[in-house]
Amino acid sequence: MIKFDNVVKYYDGQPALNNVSFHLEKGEMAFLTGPSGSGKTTLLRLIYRDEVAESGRIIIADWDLLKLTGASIPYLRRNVGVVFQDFKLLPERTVRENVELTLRIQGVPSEEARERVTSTLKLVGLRHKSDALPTQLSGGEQQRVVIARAVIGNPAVLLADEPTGNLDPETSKEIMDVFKAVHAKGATVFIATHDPALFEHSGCRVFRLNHGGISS
Amino acid sequence: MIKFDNVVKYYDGQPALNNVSFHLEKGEMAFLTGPSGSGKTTLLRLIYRDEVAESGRIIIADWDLLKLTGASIPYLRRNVGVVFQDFKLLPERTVRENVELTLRIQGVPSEEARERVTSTLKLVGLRHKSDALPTQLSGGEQQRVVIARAVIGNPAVLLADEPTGNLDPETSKEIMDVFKAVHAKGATVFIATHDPALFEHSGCRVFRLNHGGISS
Amino acid sequence: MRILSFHIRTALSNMFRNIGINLLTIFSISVGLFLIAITTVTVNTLNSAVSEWTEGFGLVVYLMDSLDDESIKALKAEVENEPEVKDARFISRETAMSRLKKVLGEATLDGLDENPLPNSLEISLRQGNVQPEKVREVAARLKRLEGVEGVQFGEKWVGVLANAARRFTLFGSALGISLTVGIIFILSNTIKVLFYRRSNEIKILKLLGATSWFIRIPFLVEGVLFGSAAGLLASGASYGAAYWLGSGHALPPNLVWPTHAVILFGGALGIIGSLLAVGRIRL
Amino acid sequence: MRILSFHIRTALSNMFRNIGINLLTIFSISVGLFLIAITTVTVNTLNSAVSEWTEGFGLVVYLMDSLDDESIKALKAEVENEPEVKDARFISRETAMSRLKKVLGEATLDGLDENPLPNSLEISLRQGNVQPEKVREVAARLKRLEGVEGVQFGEKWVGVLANAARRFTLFGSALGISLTVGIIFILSNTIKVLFYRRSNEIKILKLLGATSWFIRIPFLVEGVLFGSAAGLLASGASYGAAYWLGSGHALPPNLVWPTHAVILFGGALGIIGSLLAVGRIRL
Ligand SMILES: Nc1ncnc2c1ncn2[C@@H]1O[C@H](COP(=O)(O)OP(=O)(O)OP(=O)(O)O)[C@@H](O)[C@H]1O
Ligand SMILES: Nc1ncnc2c1ncn2[C@@H]1O[C@H](COP(=O)(O)OP(=O)(O)OP(=O)(O)O)[C@@H](O)[C@H]1O
Ligand SMILES: [Mg+2]
Ligand SMILES: [Mg+2]
Repeated sequence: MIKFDNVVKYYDGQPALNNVSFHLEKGEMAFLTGPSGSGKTTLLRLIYRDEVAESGRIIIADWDLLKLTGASIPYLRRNVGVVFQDFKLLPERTVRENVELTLRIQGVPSEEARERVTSTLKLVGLRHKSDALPTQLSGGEQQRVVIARAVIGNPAVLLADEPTGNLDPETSKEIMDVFKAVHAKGATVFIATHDPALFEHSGCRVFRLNHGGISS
Repeated sequence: MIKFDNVVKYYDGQPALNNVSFHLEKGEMAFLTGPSGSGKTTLLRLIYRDEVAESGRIIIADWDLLKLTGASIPYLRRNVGVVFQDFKLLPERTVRENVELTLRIQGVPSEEARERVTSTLKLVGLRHKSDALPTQLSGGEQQRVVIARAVIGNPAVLLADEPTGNLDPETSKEIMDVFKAVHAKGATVFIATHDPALFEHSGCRVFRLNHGGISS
Repeated sequence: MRILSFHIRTALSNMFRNIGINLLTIFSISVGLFLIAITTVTVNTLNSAVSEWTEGFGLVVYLMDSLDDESIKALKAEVENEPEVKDARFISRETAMSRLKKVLGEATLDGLDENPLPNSLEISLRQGNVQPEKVREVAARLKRLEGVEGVQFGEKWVGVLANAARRFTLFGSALGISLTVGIIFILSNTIKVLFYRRSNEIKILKLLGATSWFIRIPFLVEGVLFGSAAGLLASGASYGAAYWLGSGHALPPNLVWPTHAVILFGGALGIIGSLLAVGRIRL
Repeated sequence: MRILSFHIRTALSNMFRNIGINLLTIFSISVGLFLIAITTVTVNTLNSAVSEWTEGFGLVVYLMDSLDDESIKALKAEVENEPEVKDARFISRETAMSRLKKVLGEATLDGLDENPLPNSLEISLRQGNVQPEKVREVAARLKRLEGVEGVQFGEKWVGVLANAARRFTLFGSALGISLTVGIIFILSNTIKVLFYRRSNEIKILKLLGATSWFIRIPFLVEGVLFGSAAGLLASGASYGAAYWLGSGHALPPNLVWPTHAVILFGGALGIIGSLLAVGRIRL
């Protein structure tokens, strides 16, 4: 489902990722860890084509990202749900509208969208904040809105970048349960995190990045 | 140094803080914890007068915040360094310029500012990123820029809101050492966090927020 | 259909989010459109006056006030006897005045309570006799006839007027073109500013899988709304101004159309402006 | 001093960050300032023409072309003998033409190769004799004198012209005021947009302890820069246009000053615009 072959990515002449190769099966759940600045976010951005690799091969589902035309990027991205490390919420839209956006872009009719938003917000424990603006939310609440927006489209691939950085241990556990449910429905789930508590005893594969290199 | 007396803060008719009272001594270091949405950020925002309490009394150093005129707010804020949970970096300015801003606002001459920025960036391990823009940094690197900007002005009070949410355990330890150094120089330090590892065995007081109420 | 209504709603909500600023922009644009409309009307007026005069005046023979109808008739016949003259048309002083009023506007001549214009004969020359020298020769001959107060080389005055009209038309066109370019700039800036204001939002929409046109359409809708709203304002203002300058007389249709066309013109500039704005921004 | 240079640098870097859009804004504003300048020049020209004519023409006696210098002298004496007449001034046909040229512009009359104007006497009446009925009475008497071709009630034509000039002045002032208001709007919008674009940054600066003026000063500097840059452009353009319309003749100084004053005017509008923009935004 996600296949990297000798992928190299440079920033300003410095390698952020150096000859990275790995393979996630369809329906697998795995973790990505490593110190600050080791390239976790960069690796995820390559998957949803927010960055382009200098060399190597990246295959996501049926897409060969190095041969992807600009016009098909939107369709790749509709299959990849992302929990961004820096949230990327629209500040002038309510929680409901933010989460609904994923569906609007995919052309889901408004009545159906409405219902799905309500149940997804319930899932992350934010139904009572539907009409709040992101600026009226606590850090952890914003993070949960991002999670809701990422999972609502039932993406084939779910990427999460430090999804519990602003959550207390208890809420973190609830969110991990959400991810497990998405995984149980057949999605490939890939989670970047600093928190060993998330992947210890999970039985999932853990990839470690260090100075641009990967090991598992 | 920081004194709350029966402080009440409402958002949209709901109490975010309910009768909160506590007292931090000058030069004390303490932690604030509690689940997501319990009011930690709100409490810190009251201290630097980004929000105003509905009732109660807040004293910061010599300032009685309920009697503070608009014109003296800037001078209060110059004495309170803040590590914001959502960073609040200027996206179009370099790392150096972002950190320097604190000093420019206080009217520090440019040569002196330049030197202090260099040494502070070294302290948080980001000297090699001086000329990068925030968008070119990893999440953890951005967080360290915010920390540098908060401590560079030698504030009498240092507030940190989830300062290690994007940092790996090792870098977290280094940052805690920076806070301890600031504390050793006489500053009052108050850190809001979800991570019990930060305050366990620290010997500092820990305040717990829950549903708007405080306990220690 | 549903998608389009989604875009229109987005466009409207963007416009209303900063209603104050946007109204001011619309107002600025409408000032420009208004100037274009009244310049067009003025140029039209002047040119139709010139073409009317150019037709009318071949050569004008002014008659002494003392002539009675009989003598006028005789004189007319005499004039028409000249070989170069095709025909002569009697223009009474009243007709001349009402013509002048039509050209200059009733109100301009309100100060006059006596008609200072003389009776005259308007003379058309036969083809091949309109060269300056020939005309001068004929004029000299006509001047010598009994009862003629003077002869005017109409085409000379027409030349002066036509010269002025040409200059004004040139100037008006230059003004119109600069204003049009300026308006397109303002519109495309306005849209670009809206675009930049939302650039953060747009980046996020792209990451969620939005296509370029999903993002662009609201801006095109906005451009058209801006342009035609300004056009509507300008139309009202220029109609009002024309009416006022015409001292309350309704304008003839050939002068009215610019005041209506300016609405469509505004809308068209809106499309051009927003296409320029969103086309040039790489998505 | 150091702080001010910091602000000016901030202002300049803000302007250059979007140099394209900002140049277009400056261009739009300069179009408005240009129109204000040429309207002022035109209104000035027209009004000085009217005031000159109003002085000159009390009552004009047109003389027959056949009169020789002797008879003209005699006629002048005779006219000055009338009790209501203060004095009579001889205006040769050449003087009359050169006056007309001065008022209408040399080029407008280029088409004429013969001077159609008659010799005349300009008559000033004694105070207390300028009421319409009195003037008519005097005119009737003068008309009966030998050698007089006609008498013109100068003030009637002056009235027509003055009427037109008054209308044009009114219209020009209305135009000038709308344009000024429009320019202030555009400037204050531009500054407001810069302000909104940076509103995120500004909120952060406030949290770091910046005072209101630390934040406002760069915007005031920008307003002045925008306004005077546009003024400079407009000044050049309007000087050029005036020169071109005057067919290459240098303009008299009383018509030139608006083309210079427009630079200061632009700067002043810039200050007003940015004060409006930053003053109204709550910090
Ligand atoms: N757009 C960019 N331009 C230049 N350098 C960049 C850019 N994005 C990231 N980098 C650099 O690449 C390196 C890897 O960044 P990345 O964001 O992938 O780290 P990360 O593993 O996600 O770290 P963190 O845990 O702190 O979020 C960092 O040193 C960062 O400064
Ligand atoms: N500006 C605001 N308007 C309305 N409600 C707000 C606003 N800011 C915060 N709240 C609400 O107040 C409550 C407390 O928020 P606060 O940000 O203080 O929580 P927190 O303890 O910092 O949580 P976290 O650990 O998730 O950051 C939350 O329910 C939040 O939704
Ligand atoms: Mg990262
Ligand atoms: Mg918080």
